[in-house]
Amino acid sequence: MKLEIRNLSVEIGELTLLKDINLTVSEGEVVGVVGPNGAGKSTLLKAIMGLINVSSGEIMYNDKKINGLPTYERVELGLALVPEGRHIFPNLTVRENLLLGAYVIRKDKKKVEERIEFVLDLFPWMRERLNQLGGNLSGGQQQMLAIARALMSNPKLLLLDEPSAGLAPIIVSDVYKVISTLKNEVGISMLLVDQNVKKTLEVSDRAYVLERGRLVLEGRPEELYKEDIVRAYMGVKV
Amino acid sequence: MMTDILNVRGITKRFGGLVALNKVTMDVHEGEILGLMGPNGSGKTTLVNVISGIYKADSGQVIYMGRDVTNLPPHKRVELGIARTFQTPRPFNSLTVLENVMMPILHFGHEPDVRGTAYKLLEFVGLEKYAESPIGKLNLAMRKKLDLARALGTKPKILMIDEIAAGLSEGEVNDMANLLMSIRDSGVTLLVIEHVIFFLRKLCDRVVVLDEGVKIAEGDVEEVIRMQEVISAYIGEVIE
Amino acid sequence: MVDVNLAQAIVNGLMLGGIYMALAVGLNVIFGVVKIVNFAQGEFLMLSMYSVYWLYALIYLDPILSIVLNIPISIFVGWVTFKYLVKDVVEKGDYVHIALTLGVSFMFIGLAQIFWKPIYRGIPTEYATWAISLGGVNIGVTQLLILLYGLFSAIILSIFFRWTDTGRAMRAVSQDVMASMLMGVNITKMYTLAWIIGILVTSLAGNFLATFYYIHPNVGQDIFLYAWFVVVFGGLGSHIGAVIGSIILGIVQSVATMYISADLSLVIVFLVFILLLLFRPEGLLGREVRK
Amino acid sequence: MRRSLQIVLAAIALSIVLPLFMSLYMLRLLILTYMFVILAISWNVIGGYAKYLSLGQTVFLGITAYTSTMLFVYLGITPWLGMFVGILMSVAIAAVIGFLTFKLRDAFFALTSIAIIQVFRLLALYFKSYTGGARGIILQPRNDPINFMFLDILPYYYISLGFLVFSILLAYFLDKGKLGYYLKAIGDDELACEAIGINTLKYKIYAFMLSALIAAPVGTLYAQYIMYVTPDGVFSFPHSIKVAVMAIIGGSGTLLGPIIGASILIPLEQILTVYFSGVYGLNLVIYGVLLILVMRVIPGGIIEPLENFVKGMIKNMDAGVRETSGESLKEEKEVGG
Repeated sequence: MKLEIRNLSVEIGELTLLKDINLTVSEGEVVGVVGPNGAGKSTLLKAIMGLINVSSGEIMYNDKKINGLPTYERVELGLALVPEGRHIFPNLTVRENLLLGAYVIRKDKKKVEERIEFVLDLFPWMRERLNQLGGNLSGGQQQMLAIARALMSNPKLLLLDEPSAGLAPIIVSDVYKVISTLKNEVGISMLLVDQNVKKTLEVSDRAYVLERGRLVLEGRPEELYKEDIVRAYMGVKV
Repeated sequence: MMTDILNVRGITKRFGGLVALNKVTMDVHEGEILGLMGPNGSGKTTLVNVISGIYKADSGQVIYMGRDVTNLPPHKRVELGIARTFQTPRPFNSLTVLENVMMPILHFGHEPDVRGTAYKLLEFVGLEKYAESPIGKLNLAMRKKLDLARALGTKPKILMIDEIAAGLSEGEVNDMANLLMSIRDSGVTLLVIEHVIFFLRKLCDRVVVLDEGVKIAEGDVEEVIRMQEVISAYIGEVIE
Repeated sequence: MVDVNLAQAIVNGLMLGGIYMALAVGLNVIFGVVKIVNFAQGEFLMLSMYSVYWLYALIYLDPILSIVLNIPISIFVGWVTFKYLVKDVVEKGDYVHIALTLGVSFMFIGLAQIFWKPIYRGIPTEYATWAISLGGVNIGVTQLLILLYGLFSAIILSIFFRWTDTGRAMRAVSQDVMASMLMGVNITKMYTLAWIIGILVTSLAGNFLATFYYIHPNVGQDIFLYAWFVVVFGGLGSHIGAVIGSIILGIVQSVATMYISADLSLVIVFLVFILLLLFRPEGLLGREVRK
Repeated sequence: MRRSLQIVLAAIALSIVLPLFMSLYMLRLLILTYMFVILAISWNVIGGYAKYLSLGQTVFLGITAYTSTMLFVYLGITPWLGMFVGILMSVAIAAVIGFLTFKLRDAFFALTSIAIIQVFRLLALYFKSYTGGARGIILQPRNDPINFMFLDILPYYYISLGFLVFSILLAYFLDKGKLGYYLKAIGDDELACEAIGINTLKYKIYAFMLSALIAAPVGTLYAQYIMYVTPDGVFSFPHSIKVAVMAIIGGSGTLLGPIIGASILIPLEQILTVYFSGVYGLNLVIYGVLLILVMRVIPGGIIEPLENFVKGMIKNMDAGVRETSGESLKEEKEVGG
């Protein structure tokens, strides 16, 4: 697995959302992107999934240009996104949500069952709630379900958009425990976008700081100075 | 002694199981620019929707100039002087720029020269050159200014401005801040929702910070943005 | 003791409800998934009844047996209309949907009038007059068949939506298009499929209806208005709602016909419909549609 | 501006003088066209500006037709007076219907509007002893101007012309006036309207009342001209749809759109019936295909390309004039804008 983004720009009308982004994710790597609201983090992930049109630049996945592909083909290739705001299907049961996550491998029933067992091992509480409607879960549970659902297709690269948004601190820790497990025990490559800088940096191998649509800093977490990040967010030195 | 133009008393608003606002209480002083800040999903826009009457609060009161307006429909509140703009501008696309601004002036009928008054408002926000243009000719910053001009057409006493800096370039943000200050100088109290912080620092006398529907801080801008709770609300947790 | 007349009226209402049900189910699939209000749905029924008629008139094929041929014909008609007429406007607003599908409806009615003339036709089947008598209450066999077809299609579709990957994907699309895309669902394919299913279910109702009902270029308009009320009444997008709605409206109409007047029965149906809409705009079992 | 006034005056003069030399057929065609133009204008108020798709617009025509005719037949009240009673009834009923149904949107509103016209049609069928049921009420032709009855067709023509001018004037003042702005704004974004203090329900009801006011007089004219009133004739769902379609094809939400739409489609329909009299249904196909085309290609209606074409023509003409007489640029701007 290798994702390489070259000189990516996204413009909508007169609005520039992303400008000349260069970014890579290698096999087994967890890459974090942090930055304040409106910096373009979600746009970046949407562009990778084909939910938004790219104005210029290239998105290379395993050395193949995927810019023009429809979203469902990108999912078939092994990309999966846990979208911001979770977007679970509220009127489908937990099990049905998971089955939809396995939509691209639906022909292989055995594989689907294997994946269900895999995510249920990851989220044991889900076992008892398989027949509940997704909309009746709590916010934290919905977030876990969204992650579990994305894992169902056995993706090679998992994109996570604001997995901690709107969750209580204790739940945020749970979410990040899952992300660590995915990193350390499953070894899945991830591109993680979050407002929670500390958590993001803790789990990332490398990180980028995005500000107003441009990548302003890049490096290993320990190389990124706290001051720079706080300044990017709050505009003040603390 | 400052008088309050608006008091929000213990507002709670739930959507299904989600508590969007949890017993929020705050006061807006007459003539100030109050910043309302907080990360995404903290309930800022919900609060504006409750104050403007688009949402009905589950509990709590909205007191405007000493009067309980909690149960008034949105258009009645506008009549009393509570106006707002939207996060994404919502112009009337089948009307020209000038006609957009004429709408509220026509409606309230407190000006004999509707066109002239509308034109003056366009001049005030710097869009007079586009008076006869269709909306399609305006870029984002201009559409936001048009929203402002239209809201000013209702002769508000308090104007709530929802994320006007989002999506604008740095130059445009400065320009917008100056415009808002001149609106305040004309005697309108402003409640400014924003998460672009340098915009708030430039503009606000005071800020209120919401996080997950709860008010976590209130006070002077420079003090508030250095508070640990606020920083951690914004960037998750404090980095050691 | 239940009055025999009342029992007969209720049974008639059930049968009438069966007709509405068969059509409402098809409408619902399209509205539920594609989110298009198809004002031309009745014309697909009309076209189907004509194809049943001509299969009977030309090769003497029984209206029920011709289902076998009507299935591929309806699928083809559905596919062509979606691809060449509807597909490009799916993303547009309701106003465009209504106007466009009204246009399709006019076009089909006009074409039917040109080709087949506005005359009332019928298929004289042997079994059209067969009836089952239960304690003085008569049940027409053909009407019973369409009621069964209505129930059958509602059940089959519920099973399809509940237990198959494609059906589940369609439900997902109706709830959250973006998330469905992220699951790897091809949205256009789902829209096409839902449209075809909606047209197919409605068209096959034509096979049953043609056994006892008149065939005429306007037949779709006449029936479909009521089917639409049923769907809105029961809650747009809800299959159970459509089943319950069609039975309620059918019985209201039939009982009112017996005890008040045939003309006023429709007025009463309308008034019930309007009252419900005013107090529960989302319909009996519908979820609130946010705009 | 001066040029368009000239055009309007010329058009009025022509429509007053020309009929004196026209065949009976042409006059009938014009009267029919005028009636549909009025109805399309009436539909446009609510369907075009406020974007509430009413599919039962002729309900107001029916109410007035029955009111004035019944007052005349049973009480001997002249239809001239009965017409005003009918208009009042229509406007009042519009207010009630509007209050009940404007909370609904889109398909719900469209369907309810169909339901309402059907209810009126069925009521007219049911109360046979007053309305004559399906056969309706038939008037005996005679020359009786005081009671709105003429043996000659020209009076009907001039009356319909009068009504047409009246409705175009109303439409003009609506388009340029306060209510027109409100309705366009409501059609664009109801929430934004509430946010600047506009009680949208109130203005939608006003608009529906105005729309009833425009359509209503046609009811009495129609009844007195055709000399009979039937439920299917006046509470007509097909006609209601036609009215909406004409306005949409012409260009909904514009002053001229409905006028253009009805002026093209009614004569077209009539010509087709003459040349293809055997081909029943052709007009429906034309309506259908046009509607599909407009929705897919020019959602704004025929008026969009037409306007551009006319503007281009005027520009060219003026350019030619300027070359010879050296007129200033300022004039061109005035004409073009």
